[in-house]
Amino acid sequence: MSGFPWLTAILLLPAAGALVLQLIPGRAADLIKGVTVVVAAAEVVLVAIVVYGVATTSAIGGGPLPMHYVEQANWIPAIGASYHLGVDGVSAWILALNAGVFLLGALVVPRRSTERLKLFCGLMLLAEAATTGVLISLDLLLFYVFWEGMLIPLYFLLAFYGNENRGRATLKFVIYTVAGSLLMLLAILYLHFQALAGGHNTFDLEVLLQNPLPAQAGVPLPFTTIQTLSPAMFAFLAFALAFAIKLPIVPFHTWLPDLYESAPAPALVFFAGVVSKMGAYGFIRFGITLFSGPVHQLQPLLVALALLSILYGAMMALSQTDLKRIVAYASISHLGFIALGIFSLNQNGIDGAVIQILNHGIIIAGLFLVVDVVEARTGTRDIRELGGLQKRMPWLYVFFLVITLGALGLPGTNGFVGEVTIMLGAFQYFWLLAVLAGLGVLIAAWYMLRMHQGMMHGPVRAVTEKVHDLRFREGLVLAPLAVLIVLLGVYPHPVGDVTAQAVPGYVTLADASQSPVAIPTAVRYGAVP
Amino acid sequence: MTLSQAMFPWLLLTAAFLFTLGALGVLIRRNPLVVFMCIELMLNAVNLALVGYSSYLNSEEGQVFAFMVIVVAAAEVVVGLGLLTRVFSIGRELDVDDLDELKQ
Amino acid sequence: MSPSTAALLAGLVLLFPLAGSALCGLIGPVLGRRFVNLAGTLSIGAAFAVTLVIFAQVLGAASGHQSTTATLWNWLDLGPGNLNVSVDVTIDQLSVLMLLVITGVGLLIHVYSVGYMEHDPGVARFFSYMNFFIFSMVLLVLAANMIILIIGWAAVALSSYLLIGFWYERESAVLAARKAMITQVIGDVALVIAAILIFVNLKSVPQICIPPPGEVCALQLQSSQHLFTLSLPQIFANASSLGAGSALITLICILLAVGAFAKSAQFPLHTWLPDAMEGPTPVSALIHAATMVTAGVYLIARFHPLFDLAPIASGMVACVGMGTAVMAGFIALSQVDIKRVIAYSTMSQIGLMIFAVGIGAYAAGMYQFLLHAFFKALLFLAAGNVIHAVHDEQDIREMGGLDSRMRVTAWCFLVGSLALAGFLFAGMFSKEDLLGFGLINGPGAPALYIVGIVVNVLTGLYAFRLYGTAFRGEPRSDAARNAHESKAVMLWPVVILAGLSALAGWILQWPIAFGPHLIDAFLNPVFTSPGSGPIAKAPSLGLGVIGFVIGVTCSLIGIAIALRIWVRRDLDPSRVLARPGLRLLPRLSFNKLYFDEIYDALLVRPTRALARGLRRVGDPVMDSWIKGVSGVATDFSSAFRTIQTGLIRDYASYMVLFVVIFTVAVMLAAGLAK
Amino acid sequence: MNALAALPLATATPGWHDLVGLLPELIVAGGFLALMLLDLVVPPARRTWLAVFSGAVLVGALAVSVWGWYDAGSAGRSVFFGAFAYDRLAEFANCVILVTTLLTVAISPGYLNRRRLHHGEYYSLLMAATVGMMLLAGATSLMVIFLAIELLSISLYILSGFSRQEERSQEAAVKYLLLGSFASAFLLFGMALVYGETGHTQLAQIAAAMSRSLPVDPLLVGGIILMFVGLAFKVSAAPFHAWTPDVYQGAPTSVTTFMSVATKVAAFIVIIRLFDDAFASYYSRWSAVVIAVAILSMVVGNLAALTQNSIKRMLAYSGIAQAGYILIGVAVGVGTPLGVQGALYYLAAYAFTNLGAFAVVTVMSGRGEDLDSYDHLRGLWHRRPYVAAALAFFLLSLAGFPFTAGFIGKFLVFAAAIQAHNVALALWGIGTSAVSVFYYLRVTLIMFQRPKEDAPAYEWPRTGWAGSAVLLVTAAGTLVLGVFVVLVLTVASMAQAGTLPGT
Repeated sequence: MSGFPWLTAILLLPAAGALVLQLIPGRAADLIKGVTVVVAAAEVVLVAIVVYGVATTSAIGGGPLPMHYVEQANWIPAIGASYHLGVDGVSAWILALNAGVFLLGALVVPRRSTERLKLFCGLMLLAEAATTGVLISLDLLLFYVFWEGMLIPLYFLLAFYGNENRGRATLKFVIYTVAGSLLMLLAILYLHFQALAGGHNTFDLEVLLQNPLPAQAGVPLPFTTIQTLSPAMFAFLAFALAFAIKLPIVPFHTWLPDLYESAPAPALVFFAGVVSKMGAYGFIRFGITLFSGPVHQLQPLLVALALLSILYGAMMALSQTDLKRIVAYASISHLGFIALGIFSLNQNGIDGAVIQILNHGIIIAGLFLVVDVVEARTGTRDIRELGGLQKRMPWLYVFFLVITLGALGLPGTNGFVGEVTIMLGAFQYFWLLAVLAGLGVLIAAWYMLRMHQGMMHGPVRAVTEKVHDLRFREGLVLAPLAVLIVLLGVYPHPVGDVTAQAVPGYVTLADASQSPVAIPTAVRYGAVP
Repeated sequence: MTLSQAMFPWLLLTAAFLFTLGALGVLIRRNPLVVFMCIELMLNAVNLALVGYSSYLNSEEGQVFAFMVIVVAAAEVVVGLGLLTRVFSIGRELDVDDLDELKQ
Repeated sequence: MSPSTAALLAGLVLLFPLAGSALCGLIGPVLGRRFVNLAGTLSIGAAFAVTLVIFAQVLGAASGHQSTTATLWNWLDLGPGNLNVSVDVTIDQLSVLMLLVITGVGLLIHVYSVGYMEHDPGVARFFSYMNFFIFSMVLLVLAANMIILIIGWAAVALSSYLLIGFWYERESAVLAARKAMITQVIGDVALVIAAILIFVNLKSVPQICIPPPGEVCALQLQSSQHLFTLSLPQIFANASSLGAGSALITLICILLAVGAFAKSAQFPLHTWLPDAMEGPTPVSALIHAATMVTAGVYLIARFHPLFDLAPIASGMVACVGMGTAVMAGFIALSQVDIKRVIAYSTMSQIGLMIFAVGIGAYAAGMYQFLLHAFFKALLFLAAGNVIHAVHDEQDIREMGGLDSRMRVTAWCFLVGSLALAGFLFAGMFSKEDLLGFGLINGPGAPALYIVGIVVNVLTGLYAFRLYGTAFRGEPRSDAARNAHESKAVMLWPVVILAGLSALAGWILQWPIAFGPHLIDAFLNPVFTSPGSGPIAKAPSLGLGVIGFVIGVTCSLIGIAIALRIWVRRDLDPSRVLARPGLRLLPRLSFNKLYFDEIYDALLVRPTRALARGLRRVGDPVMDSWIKGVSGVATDFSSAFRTIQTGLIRDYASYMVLFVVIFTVAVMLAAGLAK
Repeated sequence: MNALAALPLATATPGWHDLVGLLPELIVAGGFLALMLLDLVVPPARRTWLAVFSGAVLVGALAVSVWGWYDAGSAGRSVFFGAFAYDRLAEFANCVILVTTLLTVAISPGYLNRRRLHHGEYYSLLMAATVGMMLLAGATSLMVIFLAIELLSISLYILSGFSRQEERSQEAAVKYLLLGSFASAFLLFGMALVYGETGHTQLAQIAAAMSRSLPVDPLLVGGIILMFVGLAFKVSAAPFHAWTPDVYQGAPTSVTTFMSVATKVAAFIVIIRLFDDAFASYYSRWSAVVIAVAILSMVVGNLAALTQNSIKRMLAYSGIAQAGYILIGVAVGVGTPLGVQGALYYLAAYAFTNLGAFAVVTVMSGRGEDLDSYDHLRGLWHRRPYVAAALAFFLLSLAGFPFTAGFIGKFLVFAAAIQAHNVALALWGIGTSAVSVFYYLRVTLIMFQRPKEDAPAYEWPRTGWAGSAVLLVTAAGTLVLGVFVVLVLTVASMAQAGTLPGT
């Protein structure tokens, strides 16, 4: 952890890569893709160094959330906004996932068939820079800028590439997201001025955490004695809405299936892989830490919504016939697990959520790649027209099998690690949650097998008659995912270890106020011999 | 040449009345030239108020202001008439309601 | 055995099948059939060899030191008080016994498969899956941590899924595989919830430390504290902290039992097993008869410290086991698919094992497991020979008269049938042993024993119905007429298994056919330590003799009736069944008591309908507010466009209107303020 | 004569230091006169030289304005006996206005040539309007304000009707003329009332009189409101906006470009000077009206823009909405310096962004007429990717996405609203912003679409180096203002701190 600004480096590297791309003539497709891959790979290396550093060194700073690799500089001194970066156990692996899925996206960009390849690659690298910024910002305004700025490259990627319905779907996504995040901006401003009133002209998360919001009651509504919600509650709701839309939690999910259906595969790989995880990350880093009071008050509602996501997503996945829509709803269901873990507000739950963020990123990227390969070969995504691919594409079958198993959370795959930890956390909050989440796992097995078998098994159909197996290059992309799914299933310790370093800090912050829901002492965690 | 204190409110009311009259003319009349004259009427109502105030307050600024308004009004008329003659060139009825190609 | 030795041996026995699986799966298709056959069987052979070493080690270990737990690596450690799992393996008598069967019988079946799969193009895939199954099963029995056990549990389910759906172009196989997998996931979820319950509730049991003379206690556990562990030895050592007979431990045990039922195809999670016969026959022999389906029995036996403390759950287990035994026996009576008959017999036999472990006769249950593995593998492999011989015909109505055409197979099948029915050979010992326990143990004893007697009769009936229909009489199809004996590689395993079925019981129980046996003595330390003894009391010798005689007699009755009906054909069951009260029975039996239909109507269809309904309603409703907002916005927008008339006079009037409003309002406010 | 003697006006004559305060305006005014003469000697084919000359004049004025920023110092000074302010606010405004004019001049020759409108008086009129705007920005006397407004308005009336053969242009000019004069009358009546009730035409004295005149004088309040109405017309705030879409659509696009930005900047500067400074003591009286107008502007502008299908009209409505956002800063600006700073920042951001957006429409306009319907943008992305990307970027900025100037502008005014405990106002802003995303992005989507197979693709003209440069500068400006906030925010806060008359 020498003086080198590692985080600035990982933030700027993709952006610089995007600039370098502009110097290359548009016709040199190989070079463009090569440079993109090299930049993305270099980013992976840098992030790996950072993650290694987080895993092996102790955090600095006596604040409520100890950070690594902290960088701090003025940004807009007049209003106290600062360029404050840092990484901790929660963000480290998500950062790694981020770098990984973008590398994957860079690898799978079809070199020949992508119109304006340079633009695509450039936008992708910009999106990577923005998501990286979201993950390492410790200043609320900086975070917001990256959070919202992320939409710009994504918007262009999704609006310009993809199928004919992309325009409407993308617009829906962007407006939905913007509406949510603008309210968050108001809440950020509210926090800022509360701090300002207390003598801190700041947007800095650490300072805000050390100066918790004063407990203000709501004001009575005009002509009545009914109190409005407290300002802190309003602020939390604003944050929660932004994160819930991005995550998404049912009923704020309706943008997702349409978007996933229309988006191109390379964009989906990192969109589904990491962008939708930003909502979960936001909940952990900002939602539960800044608003421990409101989050505890709303905890029953939040877990109920998370559970609704799990079950609703699963049921919807069961009834779809379009592969991408199945995966999209499956994703909603899985993200519900992540939300459930977070809202359990205990160590197991949040640990599990972080682990699941990483694992689900890997799985969903794999699923979309498989769907893309199949669609490219057969020209259809309708599960009713597919079948018998195992005979024609044995290698695809192998990878897809592993990915499917990860998606249905089979013990021994990485999907299980997160799910079981989340279920444990949810159980510690309220036992029924774990049971109902188990129901979600069960339906997951059903719809994943329905999809997997529908594509792979049965007699060879007309559209699958003349397909050829994976090319070496495609296999090279899918193989690491499959390997990771198994590897992180049998040896999740490195992930858990890094995560568990940081999570107690978050739990402490979230627990700062008393929970109104009494948890039997038997299931609370306690001292250990 | 100070105005008597008692008369001043009436002067102001007169100005306001003329101003309202002008405004109503703009709203009601369809001939662009008449509309233009109504605007001139409004400006002159303002002039009346300015001069009245000037006298009432015993301050010359109002009178200077009124001169400015007169000059500007003249300039406006020059430009305005030029534009109007071009738009409502020969053979076309003089009606502001005809100018509705740009809408919604 | 030191932990490092244990770790090494366990690692080896895990590694060989896994390596075999990887080799067969990844490079097998390239290197060809010969390589696959070698790699696939040798890996299991190596595992069997290592298992023998382990067996020797355990036998040679000093009394009280036969159980060794070793840690392979740290799986997940989320800090004190949170999920904390390491990959632990336990080697003790119970796991060794399981290992012996898994690798031993597994080896035979692998050898047999070389012949059986001779012409199948997917042989590499087949051996890869089979090896992976052995690996999973080994992991399951070695696991000393609940999470690891669940991983093994699921891996077993996975290999079962893969092998059932091996012939993936057959729609029925695909559906059967899915059904099996989903049922297994139910069990997985139950186990996970049980694990969570244990994790959050397990406390250390306060130990009173009596220091040996001249020493002091190293660790003084004064009060009971939460342990937050899923390590099996710790769970068992502190099981009493969950509260003997409490609702909590009952719930945990019921959940564990649900997991066991899913795996062991017990009511109500039994419907997948008959369908699983879609897989190749060696698979049925290995997975759906000898090993996997008995994992439920192993699970309950392994968790006996908990079940000992939960009499209600145990009683439920016993009842379900016996109930399944009767039900499956009843259904087996009228099935016509040779493999399905054997599958139902498996279900029935495992029901008995479950009954045994439910009443606390763990060793008896494991004894039945061991012997059942021999004779059921034998039956399946022999059936496989038959199927092979009659060109993949599985309907026994199309067979007949095979005894003269496939002499060795027929003899072996006869041995298996006798062992199954419980006369002379294997089944006689183990079944009567566990039924003997049923005489004085279990809920409402000897009520379940009496049911068990009925099961004996049923077993005799269906076993010899099968034998009689398939092997005796005249051939009923050309395929059967032209059948001929299988070749050596498929014959030898059958013969060996026949030998084992015939002799194992006699050896293990020498010299008398009832009472204590070697398995009992071998496993006893496992089930008596730590602290909790077996709750099943052994029957007295006299009672044992009576029970034995009654049991064997009933089996013989069943056999005799079966022989009269299906071999000598001088008894026509249809006359009896034509009676009004009994008319329904054949239909019920043939249609498997309509379980599939009931589940379909109660669970599958409603869920599908709900999903379809949600698809139609859910998203549109949740989207409706967006539509509403955009609709309102568009309406407003149109309204604004409408008032944008393009007329100067209109624009001016808007200005005037608002000037008046603003000015008057503000001036009034100001005037009022003054 | 006694009365005359009492006036400070009569006792002194303007000196050199007064002229220095007016130097940039004088330079541009000189340019205006010179251009009228030059037009007579420059051959029609060489009219681009006029543009070059105008550019040189503007650059000179810009340089002087920058020098003036330092010369005026943080406190600024009053010149011409309080009639004109030589302060940082004025210089800030000068810079923005001059840059706007400069960029407009840069894109004009190409556009005018294509439209066959290249007449010499275009540049002189542009200069005249610029002088009016600059004067307006510095005016601290009611008379100067009025004169400046009329100077810029009359020039713009003519410019709006500059396309003499085109009916739309003529109609726009007449509408602008009649409605503009009508609004001027209200402004004037308001001025008369303010003058009458305070006895002064200079802001410093008016402010002093106002703080003495409490309790409230209803006529004075009425005057303030009427003045606000007149100025709100100029910044095209609802409900005094109705002329905006029609005029913006009808006027030649380069003129629209210019007036949509520069007029608004100048008029807002004077609104800030008047309301957040001179009339500050009557804050409680006028704030409700300003807030109402702000909200109406945001709602009407954004909602009406939703269903437009001409980019010029859409940008006009968007301009109405943007005026609403800036008015948030004005409405809370008294006692909340951040409000004024935010408004100033917003103005700078808006100048670059909106100018850029209109510049795209200008450089892409057709030969005979302005092809401004959305259909004419379809597929632009595929033919002119950089132009389309630039337009998309400007639209994103208008929508308020981060990394663009528009975001920081919105952020600052919302922040000011919250700091002033007016959360409701911020919520209105947030809600309408969310709506606005729809129509801005809709345009970008249309650009991304492929041209229909059957319809012949519209041939967009070449951008030209001047057009490219303008787009580059505006895009860079939008980006810089969106990322390196500190630069302009410091400038804005310094401008706000030294505002004359400074009550």
